[in-house]
Amino acid sequence: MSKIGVFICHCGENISATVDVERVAREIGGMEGVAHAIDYKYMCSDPGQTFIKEAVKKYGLDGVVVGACSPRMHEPTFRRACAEAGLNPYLCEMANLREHCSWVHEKSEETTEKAIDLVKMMVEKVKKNKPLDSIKVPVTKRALVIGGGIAGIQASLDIANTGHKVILVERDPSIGGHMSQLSETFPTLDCSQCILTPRMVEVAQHPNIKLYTYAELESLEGFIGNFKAKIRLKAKSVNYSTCTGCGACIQKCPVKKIPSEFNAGLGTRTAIYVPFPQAVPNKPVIDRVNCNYYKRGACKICEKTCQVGSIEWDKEDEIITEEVGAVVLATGFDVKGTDFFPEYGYGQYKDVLTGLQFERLASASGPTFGEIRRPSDGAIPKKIVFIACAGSRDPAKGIPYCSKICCMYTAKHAMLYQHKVHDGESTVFYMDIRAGGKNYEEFVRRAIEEDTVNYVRGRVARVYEKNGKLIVKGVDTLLGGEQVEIEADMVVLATAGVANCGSEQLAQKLHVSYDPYHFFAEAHPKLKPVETNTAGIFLAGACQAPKDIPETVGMASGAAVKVAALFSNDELVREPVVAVVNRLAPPLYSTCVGCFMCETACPYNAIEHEEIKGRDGSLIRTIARVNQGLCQGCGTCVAFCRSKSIDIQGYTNEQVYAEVMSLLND
Amino acid sequence: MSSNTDFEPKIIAFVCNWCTYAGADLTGTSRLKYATNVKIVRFPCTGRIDFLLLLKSFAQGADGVIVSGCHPNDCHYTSGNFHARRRWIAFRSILDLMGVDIRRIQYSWVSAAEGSKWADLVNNTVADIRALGPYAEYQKVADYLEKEGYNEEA
Amino acid sequence: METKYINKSGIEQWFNAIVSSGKRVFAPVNSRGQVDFKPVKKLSEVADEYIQTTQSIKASVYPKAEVLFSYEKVNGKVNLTDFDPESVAETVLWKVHPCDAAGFKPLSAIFNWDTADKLHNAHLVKTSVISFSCAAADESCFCTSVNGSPGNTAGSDIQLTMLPDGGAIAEILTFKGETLVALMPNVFEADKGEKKEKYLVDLPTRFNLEEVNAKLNKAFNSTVWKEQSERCLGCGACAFVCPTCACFDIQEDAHGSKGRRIRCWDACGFAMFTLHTSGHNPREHQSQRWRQRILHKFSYMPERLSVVGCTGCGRCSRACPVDMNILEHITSIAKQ
Amino acid sequence: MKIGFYPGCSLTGSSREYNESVVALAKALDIELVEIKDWNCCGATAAHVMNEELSLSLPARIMAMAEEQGLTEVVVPCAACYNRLKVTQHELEDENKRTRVIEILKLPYRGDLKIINVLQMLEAYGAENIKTRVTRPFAHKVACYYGCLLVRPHSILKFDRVEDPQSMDTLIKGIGGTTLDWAFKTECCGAGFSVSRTDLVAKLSGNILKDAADRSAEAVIVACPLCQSNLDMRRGAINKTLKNPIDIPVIYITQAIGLALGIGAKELGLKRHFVTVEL
Amino acid sequence: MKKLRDRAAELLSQGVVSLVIGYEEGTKRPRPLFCRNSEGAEKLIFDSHCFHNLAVYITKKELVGKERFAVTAPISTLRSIMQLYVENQLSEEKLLVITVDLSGELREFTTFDEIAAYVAQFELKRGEREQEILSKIEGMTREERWKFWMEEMSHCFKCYACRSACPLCYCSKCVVEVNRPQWINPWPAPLANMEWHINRAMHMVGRCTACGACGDACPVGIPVDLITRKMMEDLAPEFGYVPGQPAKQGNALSSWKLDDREQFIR
Repeated sequence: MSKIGVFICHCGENISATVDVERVAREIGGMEGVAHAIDYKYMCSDPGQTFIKEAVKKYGLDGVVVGACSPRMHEPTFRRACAEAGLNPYLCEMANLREHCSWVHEKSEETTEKAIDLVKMMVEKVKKNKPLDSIKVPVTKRALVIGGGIAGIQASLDIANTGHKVILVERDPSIGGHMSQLSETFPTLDCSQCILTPRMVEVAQHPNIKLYTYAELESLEGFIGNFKAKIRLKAKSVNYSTCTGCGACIQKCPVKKIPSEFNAGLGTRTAIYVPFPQAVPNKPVIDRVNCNYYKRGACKICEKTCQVGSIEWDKEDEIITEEVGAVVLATGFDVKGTDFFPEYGYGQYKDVLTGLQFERLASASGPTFGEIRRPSDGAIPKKIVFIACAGSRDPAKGIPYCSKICCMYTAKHAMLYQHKVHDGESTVFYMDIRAGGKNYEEFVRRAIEEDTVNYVRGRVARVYEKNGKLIVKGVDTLLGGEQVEIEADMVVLATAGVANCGSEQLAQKLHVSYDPYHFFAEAHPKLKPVETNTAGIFLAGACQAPKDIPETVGMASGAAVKVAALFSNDELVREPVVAVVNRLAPPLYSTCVGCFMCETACPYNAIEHEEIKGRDGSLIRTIARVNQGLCQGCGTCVAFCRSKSIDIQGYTNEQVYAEVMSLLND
Repeated sequence: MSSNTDFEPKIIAFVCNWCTYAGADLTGTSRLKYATNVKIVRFPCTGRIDFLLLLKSFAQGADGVIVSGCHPNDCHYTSGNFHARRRWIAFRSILDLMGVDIRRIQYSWVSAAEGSKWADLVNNTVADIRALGPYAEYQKVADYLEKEGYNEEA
Repeated sequence: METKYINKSGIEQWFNAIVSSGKRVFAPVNSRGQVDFKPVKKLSEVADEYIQTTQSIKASVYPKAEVLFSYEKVNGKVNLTDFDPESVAETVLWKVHPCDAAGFKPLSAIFNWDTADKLHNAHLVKTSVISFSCAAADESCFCTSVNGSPGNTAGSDIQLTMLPDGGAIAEILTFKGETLVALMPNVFEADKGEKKEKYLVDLPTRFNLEEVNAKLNKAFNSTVWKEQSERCLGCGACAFVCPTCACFDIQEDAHGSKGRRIRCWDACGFAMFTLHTSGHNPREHQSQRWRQRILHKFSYMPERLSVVGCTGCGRCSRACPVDMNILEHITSIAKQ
Repeated sequence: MKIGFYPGCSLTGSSREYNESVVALAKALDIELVEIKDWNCCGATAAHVMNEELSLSLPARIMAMAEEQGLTEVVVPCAACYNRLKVTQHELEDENKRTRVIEILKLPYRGDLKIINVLQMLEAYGAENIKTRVTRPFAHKVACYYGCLLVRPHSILKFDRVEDPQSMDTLIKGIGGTTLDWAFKTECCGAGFSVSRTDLVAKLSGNILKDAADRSAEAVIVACPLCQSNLDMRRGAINKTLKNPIDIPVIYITQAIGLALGIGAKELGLKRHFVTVEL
Repeated sequence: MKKLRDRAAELLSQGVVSLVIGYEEGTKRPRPLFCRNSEGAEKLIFDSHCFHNLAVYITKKELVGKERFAVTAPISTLRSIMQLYVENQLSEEKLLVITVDLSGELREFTTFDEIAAYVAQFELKRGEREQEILSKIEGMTREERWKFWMEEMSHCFKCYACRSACPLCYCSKCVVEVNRPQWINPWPAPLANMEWHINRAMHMVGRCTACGACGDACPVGIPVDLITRKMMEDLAPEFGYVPGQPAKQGNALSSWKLDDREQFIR
């Protein structure tokens, strides 16, 4: 006979106002197997918990039911209290009398009766509960950082500096990300590369960081503390161990007209290339799509040029496996191209640029060496129009959110333009100016007041080309909705920041959730901004939502601390809510017949094959076994198993069956 | 069928912990009201919900059943709800073939943010089942042993 | 024991009188492509032209699941409700084959071998059997080999032997039989002296029971069991259609604080039948379970209960999905 | 090739030349136009701002008639009519609205009629024939003007690129013409304000014509009677708003192609224009 | 027939296999035969009346032993063999599958891929009986279906011949024998019988090959095979599976598509 203790909480008046808590305690007290039932004002308070602890000892309880708020709220509290009293914490369950009863029903007989039913249900469940032990899993103290932009660089350095190993994977041939493309940064106007490149070099030289550039994550298996990452090292076609990075091959490469990704399409590069002069590693890769040899089977000029024979034509993609304990996602963002905007010419006007392209024009390392010149004819634009919110905050375009950084960089662009073209005239069309941040508002004011940038509050309806000019037709909503038409030489669109291409697929590989715009979803918008719903995977930077550099760096350091905290333990303690395949005495061994359909249903690859062998070592049967480390406790296999050979601890067949029956048996 | 106005249907809800249970918590926190007829049984995931439990519920006197979990793509375990959805498609098809009244099983997706959807779901399901009346056809045979033999005349 | 004659219309009038007496009447009915005992109200419902019903009268007399007692716990006190023999309805079985009626003896022997089985006996007491002697048989029938015959009256209260004129020779065998006759005594005329044997099917003996018995006494470790049972699927079809199989299981049907204990049919051919909690199964293989079935019927029962556990009805052979023909198997043992 | 034909009011009134050229061109291209019997006004630009039920019932009746007459595809040359029919079809996907309209019409309405404009008809059934039958290549530099109703709302019409449509340009290139990349392809001409606010129309249409003229177009090509009449009939008022008067003609795409196929100017209704056509 | 007997005798005498599971003449129709020597092989037959699904025996370890064995298999048996294979119940090394093709030639399969390719030529069609009963059921209202099946279920005495005859019911402990909790009442009663058959159909989703063995085995004539058959017909196209051509990765219930039907989900 069970000895269950039942504790009904008034929750101040939150429960007792609509539920007759005393009656609940009284009726439950008369139930089979209930040894003790009381009600109290605040069960979660210290005295409340003391009641439970004392009752456990006094009555020798073998199960506890607390009828109070949602278990999602206080289950850990009461389980801890039970554990302190020497009762296995998993013999404690909660009946949700507040969120699921008192708060959603009026005071009535039915409400009290429902409360009784809910408690009864948990009493019947607890009767079937078994003591469980937490699962301890070892932690691999090595982190995987995906993405080598400023977020990934910062996270890698911070983790590496705590003494843990980091594997940094970057898709492009060099780390640096978008920050390396920027000219100067707001609100200080210091040179982006000047502050970034030392960090890049530090990454390359850090003894704790293993850098894989031109590499992508192929798959991630496992669970917090014990991930197995398969990484595809794309064939660089250049042997980095012998290449000196002299650059001779690049100069000789005959394919020179490939639009440069680094210059956002404004400049060109060769087929064997280093994306930019300060690249880390500063060694070239061959772009096989554009290379003459790979396209047509002949050329090999680079090979002839190379003094050290580093060109590897037959090199294939290589897949390596790294074991890691935590993952930081820092894959950044992308910006919409001008072709996304039919009203601004579907990208057909060469002098309509994105903000990122303007960054390259303004950058000393850019295609015009920092001079603002029109891509169409190289002329210096005398009239320039900046259009903020190009795509952002526009539900019709499917991007209802604010891209956050555009107000600031548009002000910076206008400022840089005014600094470089003294007789130039710049106009910014904007919806609102969002300049929240240290020294941000002051920066915008400076652009308006000191650099005489003309800010027009209104949207631009059309941009079209006429007589070599770009006619910008907009409206000034501050001056009574008057139409404004500007004959500009250049138009810069602050296009929306969007999720990086492939982020959805990456999220699926990692089992992390993502929002409707394919940005990775944080576990909690306020309290867990750097965690994902998948334990052990953290977020840094703009892959979660568009954000500026200081915010990105802050988030990256945050993620790094989370990783470091995880790595401060040798073992992780996990809830024992995992599936188990039954084991019986010979000759049955288990009721599992080894059809392994559970294996195909398991989202975590947690089902393993276990060979049952006789004393002579001969194979008797192969049956399923659940890897408790990998199992996340969803129970899909349980519902799937035809012979009911798998069960899930904490939600066993017996437990849920007892719950359902208790609700229906009069 | 007896007058349905005083008929209080017994309804069991099988919900997942991460979305619908949390959504029902939100209904509570938002103080939205709904009928007392529905009682929630918590599961880790809709993928865990055994079809036999639905059958047993009817056999034990439930007039209706709600099964609810995370919206597609929202599953805490990434695909439990997709497995569940398939299972429900198959289960409905078989029940319908056997002549079981599938209108009495209401499937739904209720996310952790849809507190009001949960209240609506409960109220609508209670109204629907009330309109259908008690599931006497099923409950009648639930108690039968061979003695009351179905093949014998009443 | 009295022999009478009853003519065609007399049979119908008597039948109607039995029905209107309020007793439940079960008779073979042809439905769903099968002939089986069912409650009937009219003679026209009764099937003609068949050799054997799928199930034996066991299915009509003894429930497949029956409540031994039920209980309810109220305020810490348990209220028990025992089986009530009076709850069993008076039943008349019409057109029972002699091989079916003969099954009552072995069944009673099993159920009453140490203590009297209240439930079994209650059903038996409330049941009256009107058997019809057999004018036809098929290749599965072998009653004559197991101490029976197409005109065997064992277990019957009345036996009718149908005559070409549509009337019948009526042998009134027991007091219960007389009670039935008394429902409409005037249709029973004096015996016309017709010899019943003339109208019985001629069914030669297929094996010698003594011989089989002697062989079986030494056959426990024979390889024959394995050879014969290889194709056996281990289902319970043979046991459930058999008029003498008596295996049962006790089950608890508990719901919260109330419940009932139920006795339900089981079959020794099931793998789980003898499975111990420990995992050990004394009859682990199908061959052992097959051996048990044969030895129980043809060796253990004659030895311990002095009755053969088989009436030769041949139902198991007909019901078996894989043609486990009992006659064939017994004959082959006899020939060994 | 047989196809249903809904001319609408404009084509029988102010834009008879459009009707004439459509009919002449269809004949030349072996397309048989089957006019919907007993058709009615589509409600044009006025009805839908006044009365929703009326604005849906009028086009629905036209389509119901066509369905009844066994037509599966109907060409609607007037851009306003085309727009109204397509929008109605879309609106009536709503069960309640459909039930209500059927109740009003007392006619069955399925809603599966395929509604196409002239450009779509020429693309689908004329493109090959045009290519082989050009006798007088249309060697002119022209501005293709689509206006609003032909391409908007894109979500319903799903016709061409919304801000930079191309279908008319392709057709013109097919008969040897050169088309301008210009800015006013889909700007509003002022539409129905032609009567009530001629000043507004003059300004809006003036902007359009000016850009075409500035880019030295020899003609403006249209596929909408409303656009045509505003740009052509209101030329006087337009020219008053401009420094330099513009005299480039405004012709229908059907007329342009007709010319290229060697159909006579009279047959194409080219004599009916206010601005003389000399192409 | 002669070829089959000779080949079986050859396989047995040469020790290629230790057992040939086939058919012999039975009381009224052919029945399963287990030949362990060349004399036994003389009894082998193989024709269109051989309908038992012998795949049911090949998962019984006590029967087939540890040596290699052969089984003669009509199409329905071949389909079951394929399903058993993806459920990890068979190994290619142990099993030799023999069939007689349409031209009367003997065919032997040593790999499952060969079987799949062979089976692919045959379409699964409703027979006359199936068509008759199913079209009757398809024409019923929901209430009528319930009544129809309840009547049928009232005849079921839970002999589990359906389970025993099914090659895919190879669990060592069936769910009906699980008693913690007792999911399905073990006694035969209309609802407990109904629960068993619904459960059986659910367990067959994505697996049933519509061989009809269960229905054929039922001693009381319940068309239990039509429950699983109709289930299979309704769901196979939707879930994209073909009986006898099982997917190697997961069956219909252990896999899913993003756009699976969900109109019924509120």
